[in-house]
Amino acid sequence: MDFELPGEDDPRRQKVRAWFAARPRPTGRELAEAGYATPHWPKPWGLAAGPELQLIIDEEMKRAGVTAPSLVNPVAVNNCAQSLLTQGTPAQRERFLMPAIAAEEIWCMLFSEPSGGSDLGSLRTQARREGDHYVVNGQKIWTSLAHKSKIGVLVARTDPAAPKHAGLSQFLIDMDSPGVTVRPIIDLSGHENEYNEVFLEDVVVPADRLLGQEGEGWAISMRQLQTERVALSKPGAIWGAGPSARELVTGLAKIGALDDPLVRDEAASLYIEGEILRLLAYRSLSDRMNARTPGPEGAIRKMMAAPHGQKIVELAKRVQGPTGLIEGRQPFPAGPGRKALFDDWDYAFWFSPAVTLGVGTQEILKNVVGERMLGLPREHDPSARSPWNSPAAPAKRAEVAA
Amino acid sequence: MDFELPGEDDPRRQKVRAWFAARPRPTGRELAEAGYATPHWPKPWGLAAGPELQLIIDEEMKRAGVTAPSLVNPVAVNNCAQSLLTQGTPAQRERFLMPAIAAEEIWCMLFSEPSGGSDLGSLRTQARREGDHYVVNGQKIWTSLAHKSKIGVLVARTDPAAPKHAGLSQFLIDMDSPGVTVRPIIDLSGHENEYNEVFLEDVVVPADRLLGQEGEGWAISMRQLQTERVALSKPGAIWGAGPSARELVTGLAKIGALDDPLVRDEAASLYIEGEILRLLAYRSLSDRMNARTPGPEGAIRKMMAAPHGQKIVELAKRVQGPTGLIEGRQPFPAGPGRKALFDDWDYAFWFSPAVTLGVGTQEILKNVVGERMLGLPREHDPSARSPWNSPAAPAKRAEVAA
Amino acid sequence: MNFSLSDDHQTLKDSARVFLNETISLKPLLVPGATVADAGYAANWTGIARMGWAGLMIPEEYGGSGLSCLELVMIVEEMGRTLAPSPFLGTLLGCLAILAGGSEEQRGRLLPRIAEGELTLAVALAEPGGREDGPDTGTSATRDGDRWRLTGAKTFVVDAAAAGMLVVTARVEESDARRWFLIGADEPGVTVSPLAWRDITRQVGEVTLAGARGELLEAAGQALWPWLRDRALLVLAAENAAGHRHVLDGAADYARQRIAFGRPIGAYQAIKHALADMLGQAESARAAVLYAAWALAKDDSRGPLAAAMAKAYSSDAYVEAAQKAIQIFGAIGFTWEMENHLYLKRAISNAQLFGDAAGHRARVIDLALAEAA
Amino acid sequence: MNFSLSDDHQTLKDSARVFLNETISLKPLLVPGATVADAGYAANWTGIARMGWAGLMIPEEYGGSGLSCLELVMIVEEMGRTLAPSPFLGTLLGCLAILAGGSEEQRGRLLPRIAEGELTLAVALAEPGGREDGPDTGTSATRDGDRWRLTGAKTFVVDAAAAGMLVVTARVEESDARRWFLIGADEPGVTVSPLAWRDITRQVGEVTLAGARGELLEAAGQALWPWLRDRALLVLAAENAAGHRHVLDGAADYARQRIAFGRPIGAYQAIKHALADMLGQAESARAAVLYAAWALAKDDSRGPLAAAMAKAYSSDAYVEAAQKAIQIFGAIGFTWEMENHLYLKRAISNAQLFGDAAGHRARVIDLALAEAA
Repeated sequence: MDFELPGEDDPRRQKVRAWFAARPRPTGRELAEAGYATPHWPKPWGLAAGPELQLIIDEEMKRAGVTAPSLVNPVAVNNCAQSLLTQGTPAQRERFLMPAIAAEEIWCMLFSEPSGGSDLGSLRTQARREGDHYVVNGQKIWTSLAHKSKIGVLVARTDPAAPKHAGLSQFLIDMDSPGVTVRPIIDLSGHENEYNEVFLEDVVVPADRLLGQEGEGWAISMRQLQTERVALSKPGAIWGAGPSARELVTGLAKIGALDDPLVRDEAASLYIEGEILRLLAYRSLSDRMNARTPGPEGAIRKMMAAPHGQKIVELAKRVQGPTGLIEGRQPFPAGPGRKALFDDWDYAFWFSPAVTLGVGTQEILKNVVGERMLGLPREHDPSARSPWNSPAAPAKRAEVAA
Repeated sequence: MDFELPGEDDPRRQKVRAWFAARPRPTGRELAEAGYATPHWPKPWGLAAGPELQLIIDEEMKRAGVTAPSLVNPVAVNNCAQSLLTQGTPAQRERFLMPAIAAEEIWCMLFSEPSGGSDLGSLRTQARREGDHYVVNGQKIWTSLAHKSKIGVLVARTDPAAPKHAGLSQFLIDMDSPGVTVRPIIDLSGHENEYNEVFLEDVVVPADRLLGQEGEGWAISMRQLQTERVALSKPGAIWGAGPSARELVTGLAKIGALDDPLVRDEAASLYIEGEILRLLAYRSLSDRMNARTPGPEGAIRKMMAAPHGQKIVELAKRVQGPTGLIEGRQPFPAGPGRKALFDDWDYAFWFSPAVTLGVGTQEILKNVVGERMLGLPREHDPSARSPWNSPAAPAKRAEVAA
Repeated sequence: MNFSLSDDHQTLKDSARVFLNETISLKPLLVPGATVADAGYAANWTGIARMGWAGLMIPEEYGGSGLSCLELVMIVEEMGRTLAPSPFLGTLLGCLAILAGGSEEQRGRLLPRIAEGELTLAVALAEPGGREDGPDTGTSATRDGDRWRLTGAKTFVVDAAAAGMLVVTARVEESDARRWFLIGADEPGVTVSPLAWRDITRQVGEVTLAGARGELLEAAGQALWPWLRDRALLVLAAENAAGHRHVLDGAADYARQRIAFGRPIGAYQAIKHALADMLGQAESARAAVLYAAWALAKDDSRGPLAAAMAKAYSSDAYVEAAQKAIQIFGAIGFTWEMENHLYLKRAISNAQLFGDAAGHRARVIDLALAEAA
Repeated sequence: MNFSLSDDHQTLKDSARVFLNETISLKPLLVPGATVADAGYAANWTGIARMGWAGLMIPEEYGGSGLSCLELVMIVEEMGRTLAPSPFLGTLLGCLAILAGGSEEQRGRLLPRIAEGELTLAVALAEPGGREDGPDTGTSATRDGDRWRLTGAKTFVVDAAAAGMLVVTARVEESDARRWFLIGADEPGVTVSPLAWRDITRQVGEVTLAGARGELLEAAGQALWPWLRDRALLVLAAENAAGHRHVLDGAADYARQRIAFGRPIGAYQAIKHALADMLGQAESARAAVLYAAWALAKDDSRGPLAAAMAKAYSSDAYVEAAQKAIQIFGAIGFTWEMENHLYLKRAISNAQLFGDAAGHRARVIDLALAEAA
């Protein structure tokens, strides 16, 4: 057991650092071709890198001030494109992978629907096969990046007569196809374009855009949602993209707020939680390095990280007093060189309710932890087995116990 | 709206006070015959008193240092004996009521069973009719006062072929009958006799001890459990019998613990909660006085009062530091004249887990509040409808969703 | 002894409910870039004044209704439920300051105009980075004949930009005490600018005074601040409790209808128990508010404790409830086009105005010990 | 870089698990009036010493195994899981004090006897009403030839009544500093009496010294207390995390089997989510413990921070988990005859020994800011 990260003198690190020194402003294509966009993938896209090398590349990219393709095109790089390695045809890999990991074509996930919420399997968007293409009709919501995307990863119902999870298929659609309309959603902070609604009206999708087989859509989608990048991302607000507890404590110290014993105690609790979340991330990483079955840390970490981040920004905002109600006012003097959207404490606070509202809401995550990790009986879904389109399918009406 | 309680000069109060002045040590029988044991009952047992008079009698009895029959014989006076007013035969009323409210015959409730927990309706104790009597076999648990009781209020299954709630009946049994064995349960504080197990082996119960009709046992029992006395009992630990938040704050002040801002803040939260619980009790009382349908305060108060009391004793114990681990050490210097069992902070602390374990556990209470007050869909009980003794009855096996 | 609302109170509350249901619409705020002005801030005030609520607490001799804190709460609850944008709060607090701190002449001159709805007010207490309780070190008043000249900056001033007259606290050179002044909003040297306040159902601004001419509130002593504070706490607490109940009702309604995994989400214990807890806290907050209203109405010695308890409890509970409601609605509750965020922002704003919960809890202990002694 | 346990560590842990599963039975404690002596407190120690755990941290030159805090934690976790009554903790802390604070002669004289399991120890630090961190104002040491005479009272002394030798802190008249002394338990003037400690899996007592003869721990400077404290915190935290996991496993097992309203209670979200939270906290506590063990094992500067975090977090979490487990078991979990209460009492006892969570959190901030600087 050893908690030291790969050192400055690690030869792998020195090699990566030299590459970035030689190319101070690499294009996405250059990064992808060097294998730095998806280092854990096999060649030619990656380097078949283990977790340590991934970590080194991550750190060196940050050090060089280069924005990782995983940040520019997260849906492709972190979640969906890898499905082509296993499920895709050679032609699909050829057409989509390099532009995706080079972040030349941005991807978005057309998963959630207004009626579904966390019950993704009950989705209503349909893809009807007509000869050599499918015709898609439906509505998606909560689609990040839809307004910037060239490719949409669509889950749609191809067999309405099958039970809800069995009738789904996945497609890679062109977001500039006729019939695709993207409308920004304005969130409660007043920001737009973080999320979008996407309307799909008679959208024609060539049959060769089907990923895997018809009916595999649910399984493919679940794997994509559960994929986790190996990264020692700081455990902070907004899925790790926002302020961390370390930054909270430093900030509170700067403004003298830690003299208040109540604030000090809360800040200490959050600091400890933050450090523990970091340790849990380390352990997931190690398990992978040691080729062990990953322990429960991953699901548990997600379950704990979201409320942790919410509490960080909540304390910062509360300490600010009434001044915190004024739009854009930061609780702490800004540190040097921090400019990303979620480095803004004020915005992070108002955005923070969203982090427990994602595809896996907090309740679903706790079900998963309880059921998979502790073997507790599963929640009964009365709508899981009957044909999706059966008139009696309880997916469409309330089942209220007598 | 007026939050003042009936004053010192209220003529009703003066009358009651005079009675106690004339009888400094009244017997239970004297109290009962004066109507002071159950003032809200009709004559000859009570005074048909409204809430204000009940309150006055309550206060004056305390003031006179007289232990109320409701404290000596709570099961009879607070919960069960009133059922005889509506469901009992004249002979039953004649035989049982006066000795009960005079606290000459102590009663206990033979309701809970080891296998049932909060699912009281699934109970297994059976009463088989044989000519002019029933023969009872089974086991009860968590029976307060069983070791002191003359009368046991028994819920038993008379019709095993009926659905679980429909096959139950209620009896008044003699606790000194052959076949009744009482065994004390020692709780985690090391105390015994707070609760007992009661074993019932071929206990013969005369048929005239049946209360109401066969099959009415569930309805009668539920009414008994839901009955609430009109009382402005202090909102404290252990169902109001233990220390209150006011006493906590006074105690903490005495030992200087409020100088710690963390303790001060927690104590203030508890103080506020305690005052609010008192106000909610006032409101229930008023609703009754105004003959309005009682609002949701009753169920809500129960849901909030138990954790409130646990937090009171927990803070007191925590502030004590390691000294609090020594049996019998009190966190605060004792006030004058406090001697009841639950006035002992140390004991109240170790007893406190029990207050969320009663017949209505916290989870059940929250279901009740959510379903009855907010109209949320009821929890589905797959065992509620099939005959209790059907081999497929899910009461007997786990229903695990696939 | 009677802890229930009287029929008169219930009637008053019902009439407020009917009026506000007809008058208030939050829809115009649910489009991007909306401000408080879009929600009928000015027009609502006209209606409110017509209802007589501008003069609610003003004695009849000055043209008001002479009602007490209990009646006030009946109306404020309905405003808290509907978020009713209008200069009601600023005007009420200013009116109370004049009522309790004005000379006979000042009361006679100003109160009838307030009761008419003709004069709106705002109370300017906090200085930048500070709180409403002072110490006013950044605002000075110097004598200038029979008037005063005030210089300084005030912020978090509710309804500042709509006010015809400002009630301002300042330090007078020769004394350490807080003194109270009236300043016409159109006096030279007065600058009022709105703040980009997150709670867009409220108008909040800052005030700069550069030698602005004011008059002393003649009868305002050291008792005015705690007296006014307790009433401000009551009003905010009443808004909190009612807003809390409203978000609870909305969330419960949604939970009864929204289906997930074949069942209404309200059937799941995680949601059901959360709603049960919200209901417990809503009833608790309201009980605390009614008690405080009663105690302040009869100037009972328990009033300050009751007001502090009501504000501290109701603020924490409302913020939590508004957040939880968004979680129950799910992602849709996070959008600008749903009203959920307006309630969350009101809850957070109310939690910070006139002192936060932790500060009031610290006071509760002192007041409780004094009460017990 | 490798954040997983090595095979060696896992093997050590497995052997401890097997041994303790065979050796420890809590059954004798589940009858009324039982005390720690009934659970094989003395006999368990014989077995433990035979396993070589008495000399675990003692260098090989003194007859020990010379292992580090990491290996220690492997064993302590298993003791925490089984509650293993024995004088292990007192002896370990005393041994560490001698190891770090003894002269070469003292180490050579005492450590081999400790490693053999022949000499048991207890560390007497806190005074009545006080805490382990001092200030020892009630215990004085005065020179008497080449020895010292100690007078005073100590309490919360773990394993005091079983100890052959006491390690005692005291004030020396000419100095303000904490000094450390060794006193034979059978010296005249030493009185050890057991306390009626709620955690009956642990023996805790008080010690009175009336001019008792002692020897100075020669090399014990001001660094000894924080060094020893951090290791005590680690041991308690490791017990906490493992005990937490044990009560979780027991509660989850019960929740899978116990039927209410036609379903296993673990199917209800209220229970399921509570167990999920308990698991999250158990994994968190363990992660904090392993990190602290690693940092202390290599004398890393982050050790004190890591130890404080581990103790603060694991204590709060363990108490909460033990309480929740009782709630999940329902009324049966509240009886003396179930083991639940033993874990609750251990959790509360561990939370209070060597400083409570709030105290350590206050230190965490200072240590974290120092780390960041």
